Formats: sequence, structure tokens, C-alpha cells
Amino acid sequence: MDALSTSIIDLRDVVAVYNGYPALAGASLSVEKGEIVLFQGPNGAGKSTLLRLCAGLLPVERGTAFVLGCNVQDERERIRSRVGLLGHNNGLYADLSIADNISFWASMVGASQIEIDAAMSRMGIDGSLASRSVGNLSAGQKRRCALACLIVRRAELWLLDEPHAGLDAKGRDEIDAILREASQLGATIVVASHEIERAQHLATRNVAVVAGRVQERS
Amino acid sequence: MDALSTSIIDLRDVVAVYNGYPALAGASLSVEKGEIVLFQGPNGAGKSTLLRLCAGLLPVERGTAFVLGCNVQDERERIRSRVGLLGHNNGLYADLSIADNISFWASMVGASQIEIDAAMSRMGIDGSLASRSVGNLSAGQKRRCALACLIVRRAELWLLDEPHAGLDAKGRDEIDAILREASQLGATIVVASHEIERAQHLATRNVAVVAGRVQERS
Amino acid sequence: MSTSPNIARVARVVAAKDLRIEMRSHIVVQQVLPFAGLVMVMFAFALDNDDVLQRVAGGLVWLATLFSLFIVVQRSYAIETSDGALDALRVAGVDSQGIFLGKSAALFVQLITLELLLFVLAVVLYQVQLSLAGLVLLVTCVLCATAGLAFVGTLYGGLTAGAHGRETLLPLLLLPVVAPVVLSATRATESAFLSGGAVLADGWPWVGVLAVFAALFGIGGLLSFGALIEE
Amino acid sequence: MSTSPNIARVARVVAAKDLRIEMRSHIVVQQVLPFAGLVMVMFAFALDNDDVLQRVAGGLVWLATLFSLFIVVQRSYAIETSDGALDALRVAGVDSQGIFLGKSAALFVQLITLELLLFVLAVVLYQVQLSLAGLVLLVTCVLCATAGLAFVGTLYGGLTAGAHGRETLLPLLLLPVVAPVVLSATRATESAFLSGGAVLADGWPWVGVLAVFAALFGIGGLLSFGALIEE
Amino acid sequence: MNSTAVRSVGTPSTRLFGLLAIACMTWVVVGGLFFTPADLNQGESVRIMYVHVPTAWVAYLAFIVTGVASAMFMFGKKHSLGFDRVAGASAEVGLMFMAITLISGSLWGRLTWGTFWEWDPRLTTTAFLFVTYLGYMAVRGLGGSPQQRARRSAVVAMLAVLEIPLVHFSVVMWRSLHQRASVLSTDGDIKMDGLMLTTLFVGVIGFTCTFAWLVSHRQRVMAMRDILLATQLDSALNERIAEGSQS
Ligand code: HEM
Ligand SMILES: Nc1ncnc2c1ncn2[C@@H]1O[C@H](COP(=O)(O)OP(=O)(O)OP(=O)(O)O)[C@@H](O)[C@H]1O
Ligand SMILES: Nc1ncnc2c1ncn2[C@@H]1O[C@H](COP(=O)(O)OP(=O)(O)OP(=O)(O)O)[C@@H](O)[C@H]1O
Ligand SMILES: [Mg+2]
Ligand SMILES: [Mg+2]
Repeated sequence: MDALSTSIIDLRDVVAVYNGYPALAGASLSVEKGEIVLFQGPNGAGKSTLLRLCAGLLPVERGTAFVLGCNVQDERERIRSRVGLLGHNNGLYADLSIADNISFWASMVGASQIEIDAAMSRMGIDGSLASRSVGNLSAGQKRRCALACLIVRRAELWLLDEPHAGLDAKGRDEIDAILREASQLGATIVVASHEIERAQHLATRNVAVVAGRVQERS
Repeated sequence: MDALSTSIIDLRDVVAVYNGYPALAGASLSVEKGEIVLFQGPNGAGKSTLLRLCAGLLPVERGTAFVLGCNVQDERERIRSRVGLLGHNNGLYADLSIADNISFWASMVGASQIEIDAAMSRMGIDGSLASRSVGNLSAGQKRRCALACLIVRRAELWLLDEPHAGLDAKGRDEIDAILREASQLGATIVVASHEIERAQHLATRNVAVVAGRVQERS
Repeated sequence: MSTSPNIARVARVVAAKDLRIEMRSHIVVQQVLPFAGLVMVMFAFALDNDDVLQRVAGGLVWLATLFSLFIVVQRSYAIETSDGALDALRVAGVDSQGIFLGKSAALFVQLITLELLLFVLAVVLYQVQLSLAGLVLLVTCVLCATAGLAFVGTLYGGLTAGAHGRETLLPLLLLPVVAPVVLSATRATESAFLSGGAVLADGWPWVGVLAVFAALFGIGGLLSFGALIEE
Repeated sequence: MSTSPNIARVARVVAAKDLRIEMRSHIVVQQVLPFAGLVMVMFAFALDNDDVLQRVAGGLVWLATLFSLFIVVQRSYAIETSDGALDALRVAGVDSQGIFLGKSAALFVQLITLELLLFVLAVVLYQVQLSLAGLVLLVTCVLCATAGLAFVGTLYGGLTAGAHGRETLLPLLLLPVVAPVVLSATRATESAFLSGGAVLADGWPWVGVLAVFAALFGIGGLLSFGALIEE
Repeated sequence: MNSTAVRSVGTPSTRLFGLLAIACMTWVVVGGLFFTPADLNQGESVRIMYVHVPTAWVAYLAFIVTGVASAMFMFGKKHSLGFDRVAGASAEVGLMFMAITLISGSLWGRLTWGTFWEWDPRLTTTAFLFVTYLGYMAVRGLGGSPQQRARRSAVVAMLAVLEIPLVHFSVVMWRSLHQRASVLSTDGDIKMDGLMLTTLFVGVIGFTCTFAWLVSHRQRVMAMRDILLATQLDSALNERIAEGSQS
């Protein structure tokens, strides 16, 4: 890790642009290891953009962005395997079953069958559900599958874009418990959510994102 | 309207099947004019399926389903223009601007420019946002656009599948206000949602959907 | 509450919407057109036998149109299904005959533009002589054939759009139906071009075939499109 | 924390995933194959001249493969982009060379299957005579040509997959690059079939061209695929 | 730079190229139309050569420049967008020259072969090359961030340039109607009238200067548009920030 900064995420005046539109207009943020940070803010503020940028999916137009001690602009290949992102999309293969999707990711990162089973049972996916095609599932079931894939990936930095969306009450509690546990094991977690009451219980720090900039809070 | 039943929705032991999987396993429900009904229940229970069935998007395998006094199976063309559905998808054209999307729907139903402007300002869509391509918007902005299209359609029965998903706090309040207003003007509203605290304030009646069946509550 | 709009109005709104999307994205002009030109050149080269080429000159335009049709139809429905817009139309009770006519009209306009440019290219490349009578034949042939292609494309595109993720089925369904159109149009075009000893009068029966085909699929589409896009 | 898997392993996992999806959905076997067969038969019908047909028999197989390639490549990337799976792979730092090789391998297997069946069809339809030496030539030709097609398809498919909603660009980009492959493969196949007075020995230089092409695009793809799928 | 300032895209080097181009082209026009003799077989139509052949070669040159600039972009340490601009500008100009080759060739073909177009390998591969670069331009127009656009189009450019040998050797690979490489042939004996040859070479130099002149202008225009975009971004940023302080 870079000696310059021990923060997991360190953004300084970051500008990110989509076809000339400044989705991020000088965002600065630093997140330390083990924190659970909540992004909140109005629609179109730039929460998803911030998360995608930290995941290395977006180019940095101006400013500097360090994630896990590496510059997201130049050294992305070094950080990637250590970052897990759950975006608005689920990133699943609709023609495969839940079990196939999860074991695809497991063989990517070399996770064992035990870890697969653990992830599935954590997300409440039982045997008969696991063998069904993802394309045939309800919205919440898909989201659960995406979360199980993410758990199997064992990232150091979890970036979650509205993880509660689509989950039922039980699923929401489950994912909260999983995130707390992961953070206790040393993972750093950033959550963007509009369900402020729920997410606030989870988060150790609140960050307001407004019009492409970060405004710290309590 | 049919003399048989004055209910807006009247389902009796409805079974609906996806490729052999019974998503609805004998659901019965009746909803009266002006009600705001909340569907709640675990993931995969059949809430979205119920809504799609009432909108006439799904065939009824067994049982009878009457919506607005018409049999959804045989007389769908009669009910459709009176039903508005907001599903998990937004149903927008990504290459068109927000304004174009809304005026497309407006010219479909013959709504005036005043109604368009009213719908846009209700959903907090201002001039500069309205001219941007829908493909370039954030998740919540797309959802707002979809809701504005729905408002313009002026349906008698509104079927909303997780309408709060993706909206920010202000947007949630706005949509609640819109739904209350619509129901006072005589529209009937059915909402499926996992955000029970919020939806419960809105709803006049709670319905639990569990494993493809309806269980009435308080 | 809401007034039920008539077919013509729905058709106009849907066609305008599709054409506006094309104006924004320029897919047909910037991507499909060069592709079609290339298909023409490629086949002409592969068949670099003078006799054969002379005989099939007109056919190449139709062949290129055929392969472009797959792309254009697929695009026409990708717009509708990628975010569930077609479902929204169905729920809102938008007249399915109107949708059919509207999408066919938009397809027709796009295909005609494509063919016009391809024919200009062909005329330049092959130096075809075109008499006035030939021109009349050609224009009628193009109009009838394109109407047929637009109707079939819209109909089968709607059929596969209902089945999610099965867009790959489209070429398979379209090809056998469209092949006769392409063959008839080729014969008529050859007559118009007087290529390979063809006689002008021979072209008109083929145009008749095309007109019948267009009428059949136009009526068939009007009657069955609603049933196809239903779940 | 997580171990970085090597290229070969990623390639194997990705290829296995793509092939498993094909096993589940049967797109290539049930939809693309009949389409390709139909293209062959249609062209054979259009050129219903015995001499010509005899000469171009081999070419028809390649032509059908060419048009099927567009569909198969598009499908191969539709899987990845429809729900953002490609983004997930990129974020997870999955080796892009591994993805390239894996997707190419899956494409190769699908195309080879397709070609095999098309060649059987061609042999039956046109009663081509095949000597042992001809068979060796043919097999080498098919392997080299298909490898080239799979590499190009994966490379350009990745390029257009990055730009959302612009899949229509794929045929335009692929056609000029792939056309020489198809032409060279046609010549080699004609030599193998000894059709139209072709000589067997003439086929090998064309196979050389195909091998060079496959090597070029294989290396080019390995080097540049990562840059292409980056945002 | 204030908003009323006018920036010229001309520099001493563009002016030099421009002057050279004008001088050479004057020679080609005067020499090509009046002083060079007509060909024994082809008659007066041979004069088309002074446009046809140089534009073909300069189009090759342009595409090679595109390829090289793309490689410099990809393999350079800084991934400088300057190279991408040169690549794009050069491809545009090359496409224009290739179009002139196609048009002049088909006019020439009308006079010598009696048809505008023949299905001949050289002609067909030339058409392929042309469409390949149309595809390249379409890839440049795909959108996305400038770096991403540059990366994508660089890959296409580096692969597309490999088609040039295919066009050049197509006459050998497939038996062709078209002129074999007579000027650039390897056996070295040039069978052409001295003045014709000189005029042809002056034409090549003239078209090359025209190419250099156009590309340097075009690339500077693109650079300025990037500057303009950057200033637009500044004002967009201010707007976006103001949006935040309102609420
Ligand atoms: C549409 C028609 C034509 C096209 C697209 C075309 C294209 C080309 C191209 C691309 C080159 C550059 C070749 C190279 O050096 O690699 C070229 C060169 C040349 N072309 Fe054409 N051409 C056409 C018609 C003609 C005709 C009709 C003639 C004369 C009868 C002609 C005579 C020449 C000559 C003499 C050269 C120089 C060959 C050399 O020394 O390499 N071309 N043409
Ligand atoms: N692909 C795109 N092209 C152009 N602009 C975009 C694109 N994606 C997002 N934007 C714009 O960037 C801004 C930030 O978007 P972002 O998705 O980050 O918002 P968000 O905070 O996640 O909003 P939401 O709560 O609605 O999800 C928005 O104004 C949006 O319109
Ligand atoms: N296209 C489909 N094919 C097969 N089965 C399906 C399909 N869509 C849904 N199902 C199944 O039908 C059941 C009900 O699905 P539905 O989408 O109605 O659930 P839901 O209550 O809306 O759940 P959620 O809260 O997750 O959105 C689920 O078990 C689901 O797996
Ligand atoms: Mg978002
Ligand atoms: Mg649901």
C-alpha cells in the first residue's frame, strides 16, 4: 500500500464527466479502514457515479482519486480484485441458474464449495430456488443472488448502490448483518441508499452528496 | 360496468403460471373504488405477478379475474386504457428526452401541454433536465420520468410495483401526495412495496401476499 | 376517462417516435447503409463472373436490403423491449393495429431511404440504362416490395419481441418468408433494368406478386399483431 | 485477500460459462444453424445454374458462416451486457486476456459445430468428392479460418459492447475485416473440393493467409482487449 | 484568452505546406493538362493518372499515419490525446483522398474499360478499405470519454492499416484487370515518359503537402475544440455547483 495515505478511499476534488456533463463537480472524501459510510442525497446528485468511480469504471477527469492506496486512474488492475461493486444492475447471467452464477464467481476467485453454500444460506437461497434460472426470478430474488455472488468474491472494499432495493424485510436485516460482520472482519463498506432510517442504523458515518459534491455530516 | 360486481378488482382463486411454475396459487382479492391497497410479502411471493395479472399482461390459468368489471381473460382490450402500470421497468425510450417521452404518452391519450407541464413539475423535472436523453439519467431521474408518464395517462386504476424504489426522500413524499390526490379524485391504487413503514401511512388497507396467495390483514 | 385514440392517430404517433429516435441515433444512415453497400460490393466480387453479375445486378440491391432488414427490424424492437416500453403500450391499451401500422410506416421510410441510396450506387456501378417505362416499373416494384418487407418485419419482429432474449430467432423466421419477396423484386428489377435480355413487360407480373404479398402481410399483420404481442 | 487467478483458468471458466449458456438456451443449434442452412439453400436456389453452383459450393458454406457469425457474436455479448455482467467482471479485476481467450474459445467451438454441419449438408447437396489430401487441406483451412473469425468476432464484439445500444455497428465493423477471410477460405475449400478445375496444391497458400490472419488477430486481441472493454 | 480573441489555426509550418502544395499542384495542373504527351494506348485519358495515383498513395500514407499515431497513443507512456487527434484528422483526410481515388478511377475506367466499375480485386479491396475507415469514423463517433474513444479507435486503426498490403498486393493475389504495380514495381525498370514521370512525382509531392497541410489544420481545430470543451466544462461545473448551493 502507498505510504502517502492510509485511507481506503481518498478523493481530492474529483471531477467526472459523462459526455460533457459534470456528474461529479469536485468531490473530496476520505474513508478509513473498517468504516461503514452512507451516501445520501437527492436523485442525480452523483452517488452512483462516486461508487462507479471508486470501482474504476469511470475515468477521473480532474483531481486525484486513490482507492486502497492505488491511483484509480493508472493502477486500476492492482485494485480491482480487491473491490466489489453492486450497482443498479445485478450483473447476473439470466440463462444460468443461481447456483451456476455463484459458482462462476467462486471459480473466478477460487472460493470453495463451503463458501458458496455459506453465501447462499446467508442470502436465504435454498436448494430448489438455487437450481432455477436467474431469468425466471422475481426482482428481489435476483438481488439476493447478486449479493451472494458479491459475498463469495470476498472483497476488501464493498461498494453497494441501494443494496436494500427490492429486498423484503428479512432480506434487509440479513444484508445489514452481513455488512456489519464484514466490517468487523476488516472490510470497508460504502453504501448509497435512499432508505435513510434503515441505513443510518448501519452506518458509522453519514455523507451527503449534493450536486456532484460531498458534504460531510455528523 | 358489470352488474355482477362493483369491485374494481375482483380475483377468485386465481392461478397464474410461468413455464409451469405457479407464481400465483389461488389468490383471491377484492378492491373497492377509491381504496389504496398495499401488497406486502417476502421476495418471490407473487406481488409483481398479481399486479401484472391485473394489468392484463399475464394469462389466468385457473379461477376468475375481474378488473374494472371486465374479465381480464376475455375482455382485456376494454380495460386496458383505464389501467396504468408502473413495473420494475420504467418503459421509457432511452434515445428520447424526458420531454419527448412524456409528450409521446400525452399524444397517445390526448393530454394537453398543460397536463404535461403539470406532471413534470409534480415530479420535479425542470426545463434543463427535461431536454436530456433518458439514457443519460440517474436511476431515480428515470423513475421520476416514468411516474410523470404515468400521471399523464390519467388511469382509473393505478398498479404500482415498488414506486418508491430509487426515489429520494423528496420524491417519495411527492409520489405519496400524488397518490393520495388521485385516490381522492376517485382513482383506485394498488401498491406493492417492501418499504412497509412508508407505504403503511399511505395505504387504506394492507394485504399480505405469501407464496402465491393473498392473506388479508388489519 | 381517457379518450381512446383512433388507429391513424396511434400510427402517426408511433411512427413519429420511431423516426425521431432514428434522427437522434443515426443508426440506419451511419451504420446500416455502409454495411449494405459493402454487402453489395462483396457479393459482386464473389460472383466476379461477368455473365452472372450482369444477370444479378438488380438482385444485389435486394440482397443487401434483405440483410439490412434483419438489423433494422431488430433495432426497431430493441427500442421497445430494452426497458419494457412495449409492455407499457400494451397495458395502456394502445391500439395494437395502430402500433403495427406505425412501426411498419417507420420501417418503410427507413428501408426506402436505404434502397434509394443503394439503387443510386447500383446505377452508377453498373451503368444501367433506365427508360421512363423502366423507371415507373422500378418505382412501383420498390414501393410494393418495401411495403411487404416492412409489414413482415414488423409482424415477426413483434413475435420475437414477446419472447424475451430470443432476438436470435428473428433471422430464422424472416428469411424464408422474405426470400420470395427478394426473388420477385429481383426479377422485376431486372426487367426494369433490361438486364440479361429481360423484357420490360415481364416485370409487371412480379410487381403483382409483390403487391399481393404486401397486401397479405399488411392485412395479416393488422389482424394478428394484437394477438402476437399479447402475453 | 482473493487469489488472482491466472489467464488459463479465467479463460477456462469463461468459456465453460458461455458454453453452458449455449447448452441451456440452444440458440446456436436451434436458431442459428437452421438460419445458416437456409442461407445456403437460398443462395443455391438463386444460382440455380449447375456450373456456377458446382464452383461456388464451398463458398456458400463460408457465406452462411459469415452471416451466422454476426448473430453468434452479438449473442455472445448480449449475455454479458444485458445485466451488466461485463462491468462486474471488470470491477472484479478478472484478467481481460483470460476473458478474451475464453470468449474466443467458446465462439470457436460454436462456429466449428456450425461449419461441420454445414459442410455435411454441402457434401450431401452438391455431392462433392473429397480425397484424403483434400480432407487434410479442408480441416486445416476450417481450423485456421474459424480461429480467425472467433478472434475478430470477440475483439470487435467487445468494442461495440462497451458502447451501449450501438450493437448495430458490429456488422459494419466485422464485414470488411472478415470478408477477406471468407474469400480466402472459399478458395482453399474449392481447392480441397477440386471444384471448377481447382488444384489441391493451390489451396495451401490460402490456408497460410488464414493462419497469418488468425495469428494477427489473436495477438492483437490479447494485447488490446483490456483497453477496449475499459470505460 | 478572452472570448473575442480569434485564434488562427495557421502556423508557419502550415503556411509552408500550403505554399508548397499550391506550387506543386500548379505544376501538376499545367504540366498534366498541357505539357505531358497523351498515352499511346489510352490517349488523353491518361491525364487522370496525375490525380488518381497520387491520391491513392497519399490515402495509404494517411492511413499509415493514423495507424502510427494510434500506436504512439496506445504504447506511449502518457496516452496523449494529441496523437489521437492526429490519427482522427489523418483518417478523415485519407478518407477524402480515397474517395477521390475511387471517383477518378471509375471515371478512368469508363474511358478505358467502358464501365465505371469492374468486379476486380483492386477495386473491391479499395472499396473495402474505404468502408473500413467509414467504420473507423463511426467508432470515433461512439461517444464515451475522450480516452476511451481514443483507445477504441486506436485499436481499430492499428488493425485496419493491415488492409493496405491486401489492397496493394490484391492484383497479384487475384488475377486482375487493374494496372499492376508499374511505378512501384520491384524490378525497377520504369517504362514511362520522363516528363510524365516527373509530373506524377510532383503530383505525389503536391498531394502529400496538401495532406500535411489539411491534417495540421484539422488537428489544430480539434485541439481547439477540446479547449472549448474544457471551458464549457468549467461553466458546467459552476452551474452544477450553484445547483447544490440553491437547495
Ligand atoms: C474505380 C476504379 C479504380 C480504383 C478504385 C482504383 C484504385 C487504385 C488504387 C487503390 C491504387 C493504388 C495501388 C497501389 O499502389 O497499391 C491505384 C493505382 C493505379 N491505378 Fe487505379 N483504380 C481504379 C481504376 C483505374 C483505371 C481505370 C486505371 C487505368 C486504366 C488505373 C490505373 C492505375 C495506375 C496506373 C495506378 C498506379 C499503379 C502502380 O504503379 O502501383 N486505375 N488504383
Ligand atoms: N450515462 C450518463 N450520461 C450522462 N449523464 C449521466 C449518465 N449517468 C448519470 N448521469 C448524470 O449524472 C448525474 C449523477 O448521476 P448518478 O447516477 O450518479 O446519480 P445518483 O446520485 O446515483 O442518483 P439516484 O439517486 O437517482 O440513483 C445525474 O445528473 C445524471 O443525470
Ligand atoms: N418469468 C418468470 N418465469 C418463471 N418464474 C417466474 C418468472 N417471474 C417470476 N417468477 C416466479 O414467480 C414467483 C413470483 O414472482 P414475483 O415477481 O411476482 O414476486 P414478487 O412478490 O414481486 O417478489 P419481489 O418482492 O422479489 O419483487 C417467484 O417465485 C418467481 O421466481
Ligand atoms: Mg444512483
Ligand atoms: Mg416484484
